[in-house]
Amino acid sequence: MKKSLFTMEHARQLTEDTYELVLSGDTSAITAPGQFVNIELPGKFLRRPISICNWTEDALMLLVKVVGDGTKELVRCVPGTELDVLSGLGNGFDMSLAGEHPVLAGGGIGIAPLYGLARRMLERGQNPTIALGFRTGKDAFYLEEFAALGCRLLIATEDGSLGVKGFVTDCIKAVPECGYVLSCGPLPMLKAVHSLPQLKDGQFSFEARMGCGFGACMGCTVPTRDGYKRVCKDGPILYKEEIVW
Amino acid sequence: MKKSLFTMEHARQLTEDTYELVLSGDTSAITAPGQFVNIELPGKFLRRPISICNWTEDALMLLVKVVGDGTKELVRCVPGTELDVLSGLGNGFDMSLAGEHPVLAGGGIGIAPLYGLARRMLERGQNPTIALGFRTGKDAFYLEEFAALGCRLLIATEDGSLGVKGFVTDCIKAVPECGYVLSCGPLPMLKAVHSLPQLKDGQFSFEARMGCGFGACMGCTVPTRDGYKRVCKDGPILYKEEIVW
Amino acid sequence: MVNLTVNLAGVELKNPIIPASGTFGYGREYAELYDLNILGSFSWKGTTGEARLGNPQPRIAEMTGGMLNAVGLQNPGIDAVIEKEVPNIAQIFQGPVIANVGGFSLEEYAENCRKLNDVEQVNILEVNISCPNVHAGGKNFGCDPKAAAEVTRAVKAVTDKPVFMKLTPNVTDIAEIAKACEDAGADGLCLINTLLGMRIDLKSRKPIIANRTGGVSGPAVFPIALRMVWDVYEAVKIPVIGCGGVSSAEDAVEMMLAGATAVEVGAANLKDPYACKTIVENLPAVCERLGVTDISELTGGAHHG
Amino acid sequence: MVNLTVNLAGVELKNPIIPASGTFGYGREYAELYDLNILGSFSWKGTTGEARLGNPQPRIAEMTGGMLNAVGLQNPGIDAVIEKEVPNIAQIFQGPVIANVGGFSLEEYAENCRKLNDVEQVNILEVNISCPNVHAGGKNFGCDPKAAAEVTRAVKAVTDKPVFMKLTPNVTDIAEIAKACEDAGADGLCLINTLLGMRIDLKSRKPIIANRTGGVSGPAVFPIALRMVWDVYEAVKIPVIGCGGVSSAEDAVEMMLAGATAVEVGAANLKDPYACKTIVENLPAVCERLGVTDISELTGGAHHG
Repeated sequence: MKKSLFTMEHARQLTEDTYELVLSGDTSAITAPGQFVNIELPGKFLRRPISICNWTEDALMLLVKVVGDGTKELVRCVPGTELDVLSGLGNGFDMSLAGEHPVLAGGGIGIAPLYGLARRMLERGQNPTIALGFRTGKDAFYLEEFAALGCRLLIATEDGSLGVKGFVTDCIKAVPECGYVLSCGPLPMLKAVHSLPQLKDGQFSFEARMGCGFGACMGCTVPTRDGYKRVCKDGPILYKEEIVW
Repeated sequence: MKKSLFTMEHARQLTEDTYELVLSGDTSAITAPGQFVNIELPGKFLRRPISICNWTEDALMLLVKVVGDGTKELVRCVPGTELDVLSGLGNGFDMSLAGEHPVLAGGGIGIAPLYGLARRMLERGQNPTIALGFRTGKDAFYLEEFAALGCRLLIATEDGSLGVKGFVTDCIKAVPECGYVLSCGPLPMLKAVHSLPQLKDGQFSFEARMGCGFGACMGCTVPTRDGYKRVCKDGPILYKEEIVW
Repeated sequence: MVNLTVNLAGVELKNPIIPASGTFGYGREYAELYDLNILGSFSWKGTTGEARLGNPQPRIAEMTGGMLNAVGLQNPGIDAVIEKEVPNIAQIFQGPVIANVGGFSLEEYAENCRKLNDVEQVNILEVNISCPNVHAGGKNFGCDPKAAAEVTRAVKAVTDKPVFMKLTPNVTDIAEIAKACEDAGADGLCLINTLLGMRIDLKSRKPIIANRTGGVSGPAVFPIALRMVWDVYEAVKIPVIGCGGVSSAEDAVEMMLAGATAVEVGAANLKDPYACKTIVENLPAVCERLGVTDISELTGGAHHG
Repeated sequence: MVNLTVNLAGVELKNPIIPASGTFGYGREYAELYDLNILGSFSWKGTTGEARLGNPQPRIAEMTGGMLNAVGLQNPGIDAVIEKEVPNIAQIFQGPVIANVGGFSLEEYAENCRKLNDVEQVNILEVNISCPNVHAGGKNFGCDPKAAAEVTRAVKAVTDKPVFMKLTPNVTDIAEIAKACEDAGADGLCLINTLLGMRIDLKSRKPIIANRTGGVSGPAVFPIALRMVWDVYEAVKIPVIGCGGVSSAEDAVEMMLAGATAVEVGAANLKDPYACKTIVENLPAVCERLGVTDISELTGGAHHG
């Protein structure tokens, strides 16, 4: 973990409530896709934990959904604004366990970490299938970016206005040969993915209301088969076998 | 009074702790020099009352002394930052009572409103003498701007490193023919100016810890010979005869 | 179309938003800014028997998320208010008015309320029992169930108007005080008043506020007020006006879900003079988003879980 | 050169800055970030007789100027702490350690303190009497002077180590509780614990925190804590550890001027993991600016006005 100042470079609106942010700063503390940053905002006491979409040596890319005042302020920050950021938080995905043909399954804003994950898997010679779920076609974002990766890309929307009508689980069923999933999204989606019969193992990224984000306050601990774990420090990635719903 | 958004155009450092800010926005509520604005800052509950140095139809100029977190944040705002401002607060100076040759006496950051006041007096055909006091030469600022007005300019510093050695009152004594003063500065200075024998009448700008800044909370009321007055609404300008020290 | 009307002990308000006493004077300053008739009601500045000049300067200090004040009940006195302010209020606000009444003895509370009983302009009496009480050794009437009940009885005996007791949060068990007021005949309650706090100037090593302590208000106290409104709602049957840190329509809804029938907005008015107007204007949209057609159904909504 | 050492009931601290219980675990997470030996002391996580899993999720809610938490004393239990954490603490911190002790009965408090009496690593016992007390019908030991005194006596009877009672602010008169603890033999006091608060989710109409209520901490409570430290300093002669919303070296100095001998820093650690380190590093400069050469002279400095 590192505490340092990042500078807002640009914010690009993707959908009605979703934005792409690029911040410049020292990303050396980030060690794996699926980790998150915790951003201090003027006027807010608790930092805002945001999953890392992608990063380079000196730039951080985030996909942010506006859910309240804090995130609204964040996406409104004008270029040049300095933000106090705790970077490299959480365990992140372990790509070495995912095999050659895993499925990356994301829903809504939960697709963010899968982008950086997919890029790094490709660099490692893995060939993931990407399954993305949205409520409607209007809520979909980052499709070109994912498509440009050249992986197999499956999309589902609840109303069928884009891709398969249904849920991301329906996309995964379409690739029955895939037994390993790395997933991020709303709890019901994670639960549905977790219960797929074809699944041998997998990694699931969880959310929680966090106090500190670095394991000190016990604010976000959840029960697992291996005892209580802190979503912020022992997670946010939990493994199939240990998860208790 | 008007509540509206102003945009930070630039901040220029004048001394170690003093800055010139230019904000763009609707200044139509400002009716007289000596009025102030009350600025909302992210993360601060109370607004920051700042005396108006000068204004045009669509721009506001402020001189700000950094005294705490709030003012530090204010002068650090990057260009383009939007600020919520209550403008045109307080009674302001009444130039019509000042005669042809008044003295404008300011100390430290208190010189700010005298600049806009002097400009408007010149427009009205009045010919003020300007007396400015600072602790040392290093603390002096806005001298070129005042000099450019073409008025008689007298300067005093406590250590004599610039202008007369002493206080602004010593400058005023140098123009015994002047019996009317418009003054803004620290309380001891106002008191010293107020007690000058040559003074027939005058207007004095007061500071106070304010709650609202528009007369509602009674947070800043002070006793005067005409009963209690609200510095924010009945002031900040009080008249020689009514002041109780 | 959302029905915003609420009922406070028989007095109907067109909406639940009420500027809190001490942040709205007698309405004059705000009437210059907007038409007060958009408000459900307003609670005028705490008024005592005699005129009071209030505390020396400074009276205000800042804090993160709020402010401290020790104005000290500066007011022109009950007679001057009835003579000079009430007629003006009649001009600027046609809705129901809440008269906040201060006092330092049972007799003063009763006398002030007796005088207001004949003022038709006044619809509800809000009795502030958070002022220093000479009788009980510096403590407040509001800190002791017996004293709170005494004031309630003394006031109820001299007025036909609904009486709301305004409670202090600086107690171990506010529900106990609330119950005592209800049992003594109070028609409703208003909570919370400010929390006791102080700040010290590092250079002078003296309290920033001349009065030493001041009342803490603003968003910082919102969750504390919300918890107390919840506890009192569980303890009494009379209506509760929720007060403390409310700054948005969402806050107002949250306060109602905790048990408030109406909501007072205090410090927010000082930060944003249009706060109450904005909250009233935003309420319908917030209700619609939550599927609420009658705002009164929100009251205590979080208790039936 | 400023002398930062302070003395807590005979225990010397190299400086007055102490991470508050519940925000610093048993030091492990922070030891990864900086050398804890810069700290005056640290107060470990509230430890009970049995291991506790704590409350269900969510345990955290936000508010302006602070946060609410209802972790629920999650801890591995006193025996596991003595066996597994104390040896690790010996590795990461060589200064005096404050052991925060929780309990649900007089017996449990006494038993926990008895076990810690033999642990040389522990220098001060900080007894948290803000936990639910089965005996007194859901109220806290800390809400009743008699109960607070009972716990103090029970603990003092089984330990030679200095005992500091940690007081709750959710009372009418905290000075009365403080005096009761002093009379019962307490060597010092620590205040304040968190203020009781709650938040409600508008959509689900349910409390955000699963436990319904949570403890309010952060800068929002600073002026309230400061006021209580002032009142307690006036009432007792034993040293007071000031706690509540301290986020900067300036806040720490202000807390000492109100009467604190040392200062605990809580929620600030969660927002900025380096908060305590930064405060310690900034203290000398702040003292020099104020012309202070011996920081202990600040304690109660605002009372001698």
